[in-house]
Amino acid sequence: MSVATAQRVIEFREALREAMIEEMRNDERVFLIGEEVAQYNGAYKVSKGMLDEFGSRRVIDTPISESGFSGMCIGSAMRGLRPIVEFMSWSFSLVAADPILNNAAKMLYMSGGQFGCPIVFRGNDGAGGQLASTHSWCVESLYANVPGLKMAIPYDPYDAKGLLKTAIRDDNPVFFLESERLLSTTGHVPEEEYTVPFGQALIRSEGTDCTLISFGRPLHFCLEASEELAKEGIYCEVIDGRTIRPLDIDTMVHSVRKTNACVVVDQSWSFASVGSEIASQIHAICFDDLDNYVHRVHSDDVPTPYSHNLEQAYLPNTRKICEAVRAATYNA
Amino acid sequence: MSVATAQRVIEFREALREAMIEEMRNDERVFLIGEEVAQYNGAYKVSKGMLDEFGSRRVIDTPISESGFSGMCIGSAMRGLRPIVEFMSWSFSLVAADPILNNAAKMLYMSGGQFGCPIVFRGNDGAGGQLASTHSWCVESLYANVPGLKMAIPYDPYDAKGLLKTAIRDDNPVFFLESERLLSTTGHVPEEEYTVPFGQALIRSEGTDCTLISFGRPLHFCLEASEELAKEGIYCEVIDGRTIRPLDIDTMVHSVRKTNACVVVDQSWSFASVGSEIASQIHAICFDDLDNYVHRVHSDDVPTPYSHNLEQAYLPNTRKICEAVRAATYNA
Amino acid sequence: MNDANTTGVEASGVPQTMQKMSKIDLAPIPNEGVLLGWLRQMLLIREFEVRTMQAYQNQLIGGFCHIYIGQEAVAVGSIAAVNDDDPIVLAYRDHGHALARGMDPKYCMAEMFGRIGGCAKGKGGSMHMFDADHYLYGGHGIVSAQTPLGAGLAFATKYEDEILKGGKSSHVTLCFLGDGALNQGCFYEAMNLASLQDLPVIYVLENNRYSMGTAIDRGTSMAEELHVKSEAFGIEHAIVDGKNVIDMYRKFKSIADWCREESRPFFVEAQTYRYKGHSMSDPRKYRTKEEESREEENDCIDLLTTFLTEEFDFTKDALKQMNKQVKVQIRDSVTWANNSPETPMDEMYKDVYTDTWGPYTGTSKPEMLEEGGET
Amino acid sequence: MNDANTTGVEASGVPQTMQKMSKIDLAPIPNEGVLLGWLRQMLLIREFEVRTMQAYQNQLIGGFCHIYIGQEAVAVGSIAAVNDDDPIVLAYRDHGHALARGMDPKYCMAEMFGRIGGCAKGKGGSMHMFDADHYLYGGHGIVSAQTPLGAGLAFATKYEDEILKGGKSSHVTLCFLGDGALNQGCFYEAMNLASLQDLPVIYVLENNRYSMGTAIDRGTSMAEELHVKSEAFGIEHAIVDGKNVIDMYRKFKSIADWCREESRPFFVEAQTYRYKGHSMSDPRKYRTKEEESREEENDCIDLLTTFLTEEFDFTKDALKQMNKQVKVQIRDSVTWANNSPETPMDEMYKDVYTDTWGPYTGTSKPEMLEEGGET
Ligand SMILES: Cc1ncc(C[n+]2csc(CCOP(=O)(O)OP(=O)(O)O)c2C)c(N)n1
Ligand SMILES: Cc1ncc(C[n+]2csc(CCOP(=O)(O)OP(=O)(O)O)c2C)c(N)n1
Ligand SMILES: [Mg+2]
Ligand SMILES: [Mg+2]
Repeated sequence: MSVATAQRVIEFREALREAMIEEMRNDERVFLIGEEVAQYNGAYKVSKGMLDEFGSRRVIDTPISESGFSGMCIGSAMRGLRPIVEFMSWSFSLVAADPILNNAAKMLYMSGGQFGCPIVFRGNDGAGGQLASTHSWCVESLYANVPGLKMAIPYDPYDAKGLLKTAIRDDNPVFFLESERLLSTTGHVPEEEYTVPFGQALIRSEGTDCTLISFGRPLHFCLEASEELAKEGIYCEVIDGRTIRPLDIDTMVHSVRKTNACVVVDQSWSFASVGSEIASQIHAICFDDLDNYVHRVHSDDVPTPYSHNLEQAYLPNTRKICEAVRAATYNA
Repeated sequence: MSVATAQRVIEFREALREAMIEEMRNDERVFLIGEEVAQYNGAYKVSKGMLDEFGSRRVIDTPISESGFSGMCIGSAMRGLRPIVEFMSWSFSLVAADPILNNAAKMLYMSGGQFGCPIVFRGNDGAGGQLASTHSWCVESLYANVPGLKMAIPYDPYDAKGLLKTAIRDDNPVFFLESERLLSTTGHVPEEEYTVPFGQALIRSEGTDCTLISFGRPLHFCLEASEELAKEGIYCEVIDGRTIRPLDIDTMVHSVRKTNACVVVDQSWSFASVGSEIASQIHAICFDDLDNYVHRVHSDDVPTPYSHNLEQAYLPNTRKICEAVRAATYNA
Repeated sequence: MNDANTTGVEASGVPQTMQKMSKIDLAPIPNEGVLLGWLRQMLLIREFEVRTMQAYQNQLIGGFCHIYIGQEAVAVGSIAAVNDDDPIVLAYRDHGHALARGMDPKYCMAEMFGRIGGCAKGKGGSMHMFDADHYLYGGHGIVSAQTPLGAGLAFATKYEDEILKGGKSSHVTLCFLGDGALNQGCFYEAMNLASLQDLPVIYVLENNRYSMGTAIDRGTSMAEELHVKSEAFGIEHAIVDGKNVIDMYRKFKSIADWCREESRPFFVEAQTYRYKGHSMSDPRKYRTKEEESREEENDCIDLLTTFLTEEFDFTKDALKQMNKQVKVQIRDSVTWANNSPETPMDEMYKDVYTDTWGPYTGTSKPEMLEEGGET
Repeated sequence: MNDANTTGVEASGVPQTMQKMSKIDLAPIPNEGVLLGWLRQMLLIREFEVRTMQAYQNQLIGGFCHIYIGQEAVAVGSIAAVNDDDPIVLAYRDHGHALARGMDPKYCMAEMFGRIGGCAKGKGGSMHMFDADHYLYGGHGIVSAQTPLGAGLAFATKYEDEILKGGKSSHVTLCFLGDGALNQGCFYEAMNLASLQDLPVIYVLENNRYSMGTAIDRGTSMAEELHVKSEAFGIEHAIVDGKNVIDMYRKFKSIADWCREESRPFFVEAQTYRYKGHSMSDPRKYRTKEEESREEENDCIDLLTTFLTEEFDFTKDALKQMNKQVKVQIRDSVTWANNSPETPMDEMYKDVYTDTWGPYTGTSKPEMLEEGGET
């Protein structure tokens, strides 16, 4: 591997695209479908150029019928096709909640193991820039409650590609949540074939004083907070969970046993959330290790406001994370 | 109040019906709508006789169009009507997830306070008897994540009536979750007018050793477990949360400060659930009071199986609760 | 790169006006042997359902249970008109179709008994009959949920035939739905998709005129002219007599052939009636006894029996004989189901995922798939 | 108690075949004053949108922003045809309708600027314009979500008039939707409900032939015969020229009167075109420049100006004058919006519930409601 190759830096959206293209080249059963994915090259240009390579039978534009085309793709997956369904935004997946939760997630079980559902649902999750309440859903806490599905949230281009390849190869339904805010970020992605396995969290920065757990976009603020806190002498271990189902609680526990403090940062609303789940599990497993309770940072418990300053205050941000870490390490 | 009146015992379904009838008599803006609620008297006979009293303009049968009639009723609530929407089962509300979560819960906020949504969505929640995976949804953990809605789960006829009256009078959307398994249970319901306020948990049985928190049907097993454990010298304080949004965490905390142990029993799946939320909050507030971590009892993390023995093993039951309490009080 | 001038190039070429089948030629009436086979199937389904009701009363079956008696000709006539490997997907009133498709009744019964011998190992129950060997993609409990799935099965066969095998689309999918399912939005989305994508799927509307207690005209606008529902998407429509298995088959056969050939969807309204309640606990107050007897007098089994008697030398005795065989078969199925062990506890954690993580322990095949239909 | 013999008695009595409006009489052309008012409204909307685009480029507006230029006659002509207190509900391309309905542009602009002076106090943004004083029940961001809401508003006015006031239904609701919204299932559910319940709602399809980059025939079957979509539910249909505000009004007026009188739904296809991209970041590669110029040559404002010039003594100068006034008004709106304070932090926790629990601190009224349109 040449140095040049090793250093190849691409955008997050390109990494997603590469994953799809490679898997579609490898396996003709894989196809991409969704609103504006073909001729328009994707609302966020993730699928740019794919129509040209694969043609309109494998890169398919749909009408605005999320329930219909999700259900259609689930039917096709029951026969062994491997659809990648793009939701222009996960905010629009609510109209498809029944097929994705009742059919995709439960087909294997209900059929006694006869019909699986090798399907990937992917698209933009979470607040963009001032998209307001109906368009800013963070669906992780809503959907992670449901067994039978897997869920991945990549943070950087490397993981975006590696996790998406794993998702496409998985024989189970995978909910793949991408932040529109990350699509233009860049990072190292080797040209060589690789995948990133599900269920393995990644320590993005080591530390001794507080375990800081997050997924996807808020990791950016965690890393920022971690640098700021280091100046105060508080060293955070920042863990990127990478997949929510399965959840790599072991890596998290291992870290908490070392730091004795923990903060979970989860962009979704707090109530009955991924954050509350992780906090509850950490409390259970690390009951004797914790010097303080697990602190949580979420979006505020209100519908997403439009106005810029309210939206910024609403979301998890560096300030809130720093405060939570200071509080969580206060007794230590 | 005569003794006879004070002792009046009626079925849970009658209590629900009384609440609706009384509120419909009081306020002409209130109407009942749903599949089979009128001519058929309700799939579970909750609305029996109501068509006769109120006529087909206020007790309205709908086609099987949950998304359509939910949205329609939300529109009517924006103008100040006060619909009671019966979902034959909350399992069928998934097809209406968008209107109930994006419109009902957020209309007030998005409109800057101009249009509220005084609407009650009610119906059977949770496993019935062997209804299998698509028909056994416990939606509390799925939907409680969303701000803007309220959520109530009655356990006995008294609360069924009192909470439903409060729900109908509330100016906000209320998700009202009834267990089909409780509909035929009976209990004391006074003939006199009363309501049960939201946000006030009820201590259903006092105890000193462990706080046992639940909602709705699993309370039955909690009370059973509590009796069994008393024989072993473990005295549980059984708390009926009654409403999930708002959640009366104070009453729970107060009890945990006394018992120093806590078990949460939540019929929904464990991951990112109401149970994990309560556990996380109790850990945070009672960090120094707890002798052990908060234990949780849920349905197993699998789609609901059909077969009787699997279904019984899948649901929270007395055995599982006893084990959890023993574990939670082990160190004490 | 696609540029401004390619607008519309990728469109599927769906005509903006309706693509019509010139005329529905009636397929020839099959020979006596085939007709006798159908009679046997209808008797089998009816007997199966009678025993299902008994077992339900005896609490051997739980949950919701929807009886197909009265509608047998619809499943038998339509399924006979397609190939054995054409996919089928159903609503929750699904026992009849499963048997018509060839599922051994013992697996169907054992499923309802919640036993490991059931077609879904006791995990699905009455509303969710699946059979991979027979290309049966399930009963589905959520009203109309199967209609997009049906489009998807047709999408898949077409994709398999055309893209993976590089040949011509050669299958047609049957997707059954009730009249109540006409009111769910996803059905309209599915029809639009099927039309745009030229999917060979036949939506078989089993119009038994009631969804639970709701007479069709109370829940469905244009109830007497249902062709408008499919015309809204440029999809062809036909009405068939769902009581008359021969009529069902003859029309259905040429419709199925057309769909297969043209790779286009179709909407067939089979007019029928369910004799029993919606599910086991329905007092049927929403219709009159007179209506019920009128409908029962025009019974699909009687109709075929009469035809066989008149056209061939089918005797009362032969019918008796057949009925007896069927009764034995179903009785044996009940016994077999009853002897099948309860679904063991470790099955709880199987089939959640195809692989293993967390508490799950992998999957195991349903008995019927392993045995391939042997007793 | 309802018994077996009452079957169907409670049905709404909806005809099983379509209830037809005998013929659409054209309402008379209003006088010059009214026409001048429309011209002013259309100019106002266009100027507003031009300044909206500028403000967006200058990052004073965030989020998605959908420009209405080209379609002005649809909002102006249809809204003019109903009463001021007839409810209106919209999709997300909603600035034009809000202004046509009478919202002061400053509140609309301030909303997009995310200021406390916005019609929703800066909480809703471009896609969510609400105005209780003007019976405007919101722009809605989820495609087609407004269509059941529209049925609900009509349900409510009918219920208010008939049940609460014991009188005759006297309102009609306008529910606007785009051609892309035709493909969402909930629209079909809404039409079925509106037909069954005899709801006086007009679904105004703004057929601008594209949903984002998708030409209508690529996403919607029967794109050239959209009447079939409403016929599927026994709902009457009309096509109007959405470029011609006078035509819009004249047909719309008699349709609205019929709906109000008969308490029935209607489906009106207004044929129009959006000149700009779908939202602010759309390069419009999916259509040709030729198509765009052809459409822009047939402009709604030009059409009305020509008519006024030919029929009345409307001069170039008068137009200039009007344009000037409009520009001043919009400039003032922008200034006003810019001077309106950012939405204060405590508003974050208001309007979540009407009452107070948890962290919420109640609600406050939008400025525009308190001031009632004064500057
Ligand atoms: C989305 C949804 N809503 C409601 C139900 C409850 N339900 C089950 S069957 C049924 C009636 C369906 O009638 P139809 O489609 O005519 O089928 P049939 O029972 O006549 O075979 C209803 C309302 C459901 N299963 N799913
Ligand atoms: C359910 C849903 N899916 C997708 C989107 C994204 N989206 C917003 S507008 C739009 C196109 C709608 O086109 P049309 O209805 O024709 O309205 P127009 O933009 O032409 O006014 C799409 C796909 C959405 N908002 N909601
Ligand atoms: Mg039916
Ligand atoms: Mg459009």
